[in-house]
Amino acid sequence: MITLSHYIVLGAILFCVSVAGLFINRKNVIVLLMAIELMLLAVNINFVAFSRFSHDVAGQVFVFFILTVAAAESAIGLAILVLLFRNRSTVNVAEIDSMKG
Amino acid sequence: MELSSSILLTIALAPLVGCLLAGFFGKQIGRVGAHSVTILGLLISCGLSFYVLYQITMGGAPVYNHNVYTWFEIGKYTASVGFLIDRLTAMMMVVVTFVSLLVHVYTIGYMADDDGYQRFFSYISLFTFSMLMLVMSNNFLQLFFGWEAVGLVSYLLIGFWYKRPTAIFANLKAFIVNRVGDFGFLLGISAILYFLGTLDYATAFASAPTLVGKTLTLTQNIHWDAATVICILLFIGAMGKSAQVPLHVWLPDSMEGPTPISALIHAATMVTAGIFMVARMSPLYELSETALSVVLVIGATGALFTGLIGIVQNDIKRVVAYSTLSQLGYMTVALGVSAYSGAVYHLMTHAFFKALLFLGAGSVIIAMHHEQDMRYMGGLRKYMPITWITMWVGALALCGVPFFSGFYSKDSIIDAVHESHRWGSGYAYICVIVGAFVTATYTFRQMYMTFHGKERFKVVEHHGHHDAHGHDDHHDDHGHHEPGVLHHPPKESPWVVTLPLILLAIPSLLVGLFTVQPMLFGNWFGGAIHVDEANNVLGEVGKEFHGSLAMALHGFTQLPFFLVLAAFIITTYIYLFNPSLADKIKSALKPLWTILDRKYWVDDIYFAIFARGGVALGRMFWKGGDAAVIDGVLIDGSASLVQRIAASVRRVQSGYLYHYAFAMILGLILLLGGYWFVGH
Amino acid sequence: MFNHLLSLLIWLPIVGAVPVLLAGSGRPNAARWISLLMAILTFAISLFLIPQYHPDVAGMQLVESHLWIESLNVHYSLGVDGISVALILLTTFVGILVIVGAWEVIQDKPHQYMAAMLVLEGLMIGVFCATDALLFYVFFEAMLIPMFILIGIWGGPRRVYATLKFFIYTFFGSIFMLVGLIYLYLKAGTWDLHTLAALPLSLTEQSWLFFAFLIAFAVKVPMVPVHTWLPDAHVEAPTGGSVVLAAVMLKIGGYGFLRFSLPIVPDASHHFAWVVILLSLIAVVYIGYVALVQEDMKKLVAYSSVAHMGFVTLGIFIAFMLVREQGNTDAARLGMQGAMVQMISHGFVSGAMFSCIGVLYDRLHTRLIKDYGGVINVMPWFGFFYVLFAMANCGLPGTSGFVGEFMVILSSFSANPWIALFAAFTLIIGAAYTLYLVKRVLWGEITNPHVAEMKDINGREWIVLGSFAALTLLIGIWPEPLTHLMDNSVNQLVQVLAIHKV
Amino acid sequence: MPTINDILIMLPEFFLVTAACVLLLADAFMKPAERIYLHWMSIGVLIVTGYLVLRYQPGVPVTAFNGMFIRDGLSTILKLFALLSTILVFIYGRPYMVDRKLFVGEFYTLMLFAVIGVMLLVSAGNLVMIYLGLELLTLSSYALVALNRDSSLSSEAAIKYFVLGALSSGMLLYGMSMVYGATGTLDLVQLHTAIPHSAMPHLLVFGLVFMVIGISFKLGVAPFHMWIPDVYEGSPTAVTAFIGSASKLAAFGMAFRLLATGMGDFSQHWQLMLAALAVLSLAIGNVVAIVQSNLKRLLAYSTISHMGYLLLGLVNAGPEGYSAAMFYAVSYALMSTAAFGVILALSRTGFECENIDDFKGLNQRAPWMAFLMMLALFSLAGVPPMFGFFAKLLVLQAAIHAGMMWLAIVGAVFAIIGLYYYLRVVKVMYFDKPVEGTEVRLQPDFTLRLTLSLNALVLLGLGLYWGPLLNWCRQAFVG
Repeated sequence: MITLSHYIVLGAILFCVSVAGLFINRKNVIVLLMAIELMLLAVNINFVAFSRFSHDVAGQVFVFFILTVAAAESAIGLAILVLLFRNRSTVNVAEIDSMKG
Repeated sequence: MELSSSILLTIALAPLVGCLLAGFFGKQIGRVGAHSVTILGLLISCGLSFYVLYQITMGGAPVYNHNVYTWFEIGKYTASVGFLIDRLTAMMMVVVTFVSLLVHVYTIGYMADDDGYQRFFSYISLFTFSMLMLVMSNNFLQLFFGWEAVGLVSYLLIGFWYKRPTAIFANLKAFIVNRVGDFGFLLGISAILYFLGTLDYATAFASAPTLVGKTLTLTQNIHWDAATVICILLFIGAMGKSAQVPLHVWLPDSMEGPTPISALIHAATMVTAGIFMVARMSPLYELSETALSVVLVIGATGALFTGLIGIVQNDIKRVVAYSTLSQLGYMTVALGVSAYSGAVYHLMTHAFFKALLFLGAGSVIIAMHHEQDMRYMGGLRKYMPITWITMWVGALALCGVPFFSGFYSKDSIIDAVHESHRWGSGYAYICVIVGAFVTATYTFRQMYMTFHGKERFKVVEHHGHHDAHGHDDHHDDHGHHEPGVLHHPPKESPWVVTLPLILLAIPSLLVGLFTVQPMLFGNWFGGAIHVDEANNVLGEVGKEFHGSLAMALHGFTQLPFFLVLAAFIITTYIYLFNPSLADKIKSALKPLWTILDRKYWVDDIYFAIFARGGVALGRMFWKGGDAAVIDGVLIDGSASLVQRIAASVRRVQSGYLYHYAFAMILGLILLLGGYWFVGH
Repeated sequence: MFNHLLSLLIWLPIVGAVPVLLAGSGRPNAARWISLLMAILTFAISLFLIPQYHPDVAGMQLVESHLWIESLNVHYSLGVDGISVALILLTTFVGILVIVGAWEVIQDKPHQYMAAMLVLEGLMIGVFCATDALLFYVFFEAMLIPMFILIGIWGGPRRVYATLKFFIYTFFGSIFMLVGLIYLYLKAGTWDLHTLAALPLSLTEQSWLFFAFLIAFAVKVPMVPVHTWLPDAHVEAPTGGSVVLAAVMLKIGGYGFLRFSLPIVPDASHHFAWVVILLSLIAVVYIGYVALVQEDMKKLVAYSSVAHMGFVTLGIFIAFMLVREQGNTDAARLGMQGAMVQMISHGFVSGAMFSCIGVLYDRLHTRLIKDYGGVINVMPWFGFFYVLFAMANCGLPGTSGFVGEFMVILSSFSANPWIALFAAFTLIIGAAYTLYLVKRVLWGEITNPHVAEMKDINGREWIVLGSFAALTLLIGIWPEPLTHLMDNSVNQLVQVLAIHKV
Repeated sequence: MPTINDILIMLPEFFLVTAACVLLLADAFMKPAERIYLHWMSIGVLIVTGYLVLRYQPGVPVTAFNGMFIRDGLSTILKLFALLSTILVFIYGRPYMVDRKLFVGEFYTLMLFAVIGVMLLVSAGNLVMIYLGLELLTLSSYALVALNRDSSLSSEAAIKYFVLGALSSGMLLYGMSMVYGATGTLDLVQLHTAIPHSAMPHLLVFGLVFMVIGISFKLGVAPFHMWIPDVYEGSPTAVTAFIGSASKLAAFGMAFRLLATGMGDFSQHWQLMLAALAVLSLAIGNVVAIVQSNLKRLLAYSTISHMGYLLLGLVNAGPEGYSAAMFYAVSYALMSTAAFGVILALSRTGFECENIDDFKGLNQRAPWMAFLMMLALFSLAGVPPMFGFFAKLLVLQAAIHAGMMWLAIVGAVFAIIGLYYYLRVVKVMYFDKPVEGTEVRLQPDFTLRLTLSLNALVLLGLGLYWGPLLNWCRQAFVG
């Protein structure tokens, strides 16, 4: 029997993974984008689970919005990435530090 | 008839007007204008003073005590400016204005070629004004005003030749030492206000008896008698002004000023202000045996030991200066044994003969082209007979030779001390007796070295150069030409110089003879001076008084006279017949001589402790306290600390995305942890 | 006009600064004349205070009050008592002299200089008029801006350090007062000083507030140990800046004590009076010694200012001992009057001293004492003024410098002889450092050849020094009008601080 | 059932959306020479929107679309000032953008969409709306930051902003999901009522923490401030000005909606969090600003500290505190637009005029500009009689009123440190000699100078008379 808490834990794990991905990864910006997507998915899982268990559809509606926005977000993200590569000819996170202090 | 305030105001303000005219419009009115206006002012003021004296003594005018205007009025405390004119005041006014007038006249000759001619007249007139404010005051505030104002003028006049390093050192020293006295004086006034609630003489004296039994609480278990505290504090002021040990150090240096003011300020008038003040406060002093004993001992010490220094001085003015110190000691002794009128009487006679001596010395200095060292003088009597004779009059008066004014005042002081049974009077008696001998010694020594014996200077005629070298560039100092060499022979000074000498010689000779009876024994001062019956030593002395002539004749049989005689014989032998002996004695008594020559090292000690020490302390406070601790550590220290923190914190902003992200995660963890921490 | 006399006094110079700025650097003389006109006008108007203010009527007069921020109950409320009147007159008077004093001395952007001066003057008047705590604070702080500019632009070599130090120091002091005032507002629901005075407060509250106020005003006065901004500020400030700083701005500290510490937190003030008294005495003695060894004339005078302001704080706070421990209200009044007179007189004397130094500086462009010596030889008139002000500075009777110190010492003796003893020490040390300065600057042979070329003071400087001298002597010879002007207000204060809040 | 009334309530937003789309299309058919019309049209659009916001203003708070959209005093004020600051940004920014060949249609349309985001965000009555508004704002902002395609700094700033922004919105969403799970509703008002009897308070707090992070990020509160300095420095100054003003107002609105409207009864839990964050950002913002040499960066850090002060108002968790915080947000928007305005006015082709040294001796060259900058800086520093002082006064008062005297004292102390770096800039402008060779040329644009002068003088004017504005803010929260 899969209870609510299982879903929440799964969500939490995904969330942690994505967060870890965000600050452990020192290579490629693309990975960051993926991590972000993953985080949104974790959120989605939560919402769906909660809405399912509280018999309230609003949560699942929210998920649709999130998915849409996520698409837009990644579009912009990729655009910026392209821009960055054009200017820096690298997408290595460890090299993006010209502004600091 | 009642004195009118307008007269008194005129007396006080006439010199001030003269001062302002000569000071502000000196250039416009020129030298003649300057001395005319100031002397005119003094003439008015002096004449009116004599009139006031006449009114008070013979004219039967009542004691005048009225305020001119209110200075401030706060709650029950009021301070005013006003005049109290009784016999004491009247006498002082006459002495001050008379001597001042003569000094004004004398100055015409003495400062003839000085650039600061107008300035000088302005100063001495200002001094006269201040001194009059002091003596005429009817309250402590105005007294303090005059007290400090004369100090200011003395400061300006000692430093009159402001190019001389010695002069500007001396005037600074004089002012600060006086301030030490004023420090006590002001506290004394505060104490009076605290205990008696008034600054007005009459009220204060009236309520003085209430002081008995009152105490001032210094700590839980130290309570001082109110009257004693007040009197000693006030006397500290007197010690400053009247150069009593240990605050005497400024007076000899003050000789850096031109001679006329040495006569006026540092002999005749200002330095006696302390004596006058104590006499004025007699109702208070009578309440405190302790205070009077202190006065007595300090005075006696001064009378003897400063006199001793006089013996080894070679500067003609300094000899007179030290004799002044010692005479002030006599006056203080008189105060100490409650012989206030004796003190004031000696103050008066001393004013005449000491002014005479100074002016005479000045006349000699003129003749010697501002050579003040007696070792380069001698045999001057044939060049300047008037100066010679008049100075002898002064000298004999100073020594207290019978019939001379000094005899009456000084001998009665000695007798009074003899009569007194106050604590310290024994010591005082020894001091004043020995002092008599000392006085005579340095006086005769001075006279001989100056006027008698063979000339120790040579005259080298310089033609042409002579006019250029008037004695106006003397301020630069006395050392331009090598010592003992004159460019033309000394000659008697002009009449403006000699006239005052003569005018001063007369009272120095005669004033005692005619005034001793009333002023000393006749309770002339009446209410002005208050003496308890128990302390009335002069009364005791007066019992043997049978007229001034008799007193003089009787004086020849007294110990003081024999001491003077002894001194006369010794000095005559040494300085007229065997001059080399002086140096032999000097070398024989080398250590003693050194002690006296170094003035008991008092000046050196003071300089080391207070001047150098003060500067060192100040530097320590400044560099150590302000610069190092407050600014260095607290202010700039914290500023740079913030800077350093900032510099390190900014490194957290590394520019790396993952650090930024990590910071956010950290924040998350902190918030959660914080919540968990608070929650449980 | 008379119902808005105070507003007029505040805003006339501030608004007057606008045309001065507009006159622009192009026509410096226009700027100078306009600002002089404004200053004189302000002074003229301030003279109306004398007939308009009735010394025998207690309480605030010429009151103006308009609701400023109703949701915070802040009022634009002005009013004056004797003390404020005296200080306002001082301000407007000095206002003229600094503008005259800067006439051709300031060549770089004179219009900005003059404008800043005028704004500063208006704000300072505002401080003395404000009877609303927040309004007071606004003026109190706003003052810093023009002064910051004055020191920063026209100052000496280390002006930046000095002016930053000045600004931050003072800001540091006052920000805590602000917190305290907010606390009071939240408690009382009003900023009106009169109401706050009546507000009951526990001793703990009072103590906190007392120290909040103490920091603010101690920095301003300044008291040891938060005085170190003053020497720097003075040394670097242009002459006019120093004059205003010494003559008026420091007074605001003492004034603040009267308006805030005494009425609002009387019990704490009494409880901690010893702190202030101790600090004041330290100021007299310790600072006296520090002043003795200064090599820079301005620094020396700055330190002497600290010492003199010590008498102000002393006079204010011995009142507590006198009233509460001995019930001797008259002595308290004497001391408080002394403090007030000292404030006014120090305004003239220090202002004059700094003007004198300015005169020398304009000629030789150095403030180091060792560069001078024998100035009297070439500048006799200057010498006359310099000696006069020096004497006033060491409290010679007959000059205003004496009056305040005299009164404070008299009354402090009644409080405790030891206090009087240390206070009176200023007679010695004050004379020492002042006359030592005079000795080294004025007297002696000319050593520096440039000194020989110095010209005596010109007409403009004559006006400045002369007017200072006139007032110094006037107050010294006849302080009664001044004391009478303030007597009623001082008496009221003394009554107030007798009232226990707990 | 949605009625026409709902439309009317949202009229300003609808208008702005339509207008934005129209302009987007119009831009496609415009020659570069005609783009100046676009500029004025967008300003016109914003003005009309502002008019609409003011017009048809219901006396009481009303909702539309089943509580999705709230229109109340708060939203009105925030919208108005957001619109105002956007207009200012357009005016100040035009010459700058022209100089940099960035005077393109995207700038305007993106800005307009961002403004729409702001307006939706501050009026959001539902977590979904908050998310959508926020994303609309941030996504546009990402693009705006990256607008200068050829600048590597710009794109670096963009990527940083984007990644961190995404992370924060992810966290926000995660928090929302928790709250949703704990209460079973997304509607803020219902949330408010549901919280007291929630089955899983711990879950609730868990969600709260995440949402607070989302808010803090948007406000730029330490330790979620890391993006601010880099983005401020990297993006075109005009965009920086927008991010520094309008989006701060939005962030405040969001904070209010989530914390007050949504979790008002939960305040005892978030008060302390905010207090802690406030102290941290006061410290970091003020201290690190001291060592900055780039003015935009310095202003970034000053933003961080100012957001700390804003939190001082929020921790009060009462109408008084909210109004104080809003007052602060508004005042900050005005101050920062003025400050950035001066930078924009002084910069020109090839010269960003963003280093503090570029301002050396400005008083000699452009006294008026120096004066305006000084007004802005003293206002930021909170020196009376400037506007900024009274904003600080109010938040300090709010904190003390909330019984957090210690917080107020911390705020006071850091105000002193803060003062230093503002004074440093004034010092550079007034006390330093100009650097030879570099001469400041002012943007000739008249409207810019006029508006900028007004903007800066308003800081003084409002300082002298700020009562009405405060009342207005107060009224937004009563009832």
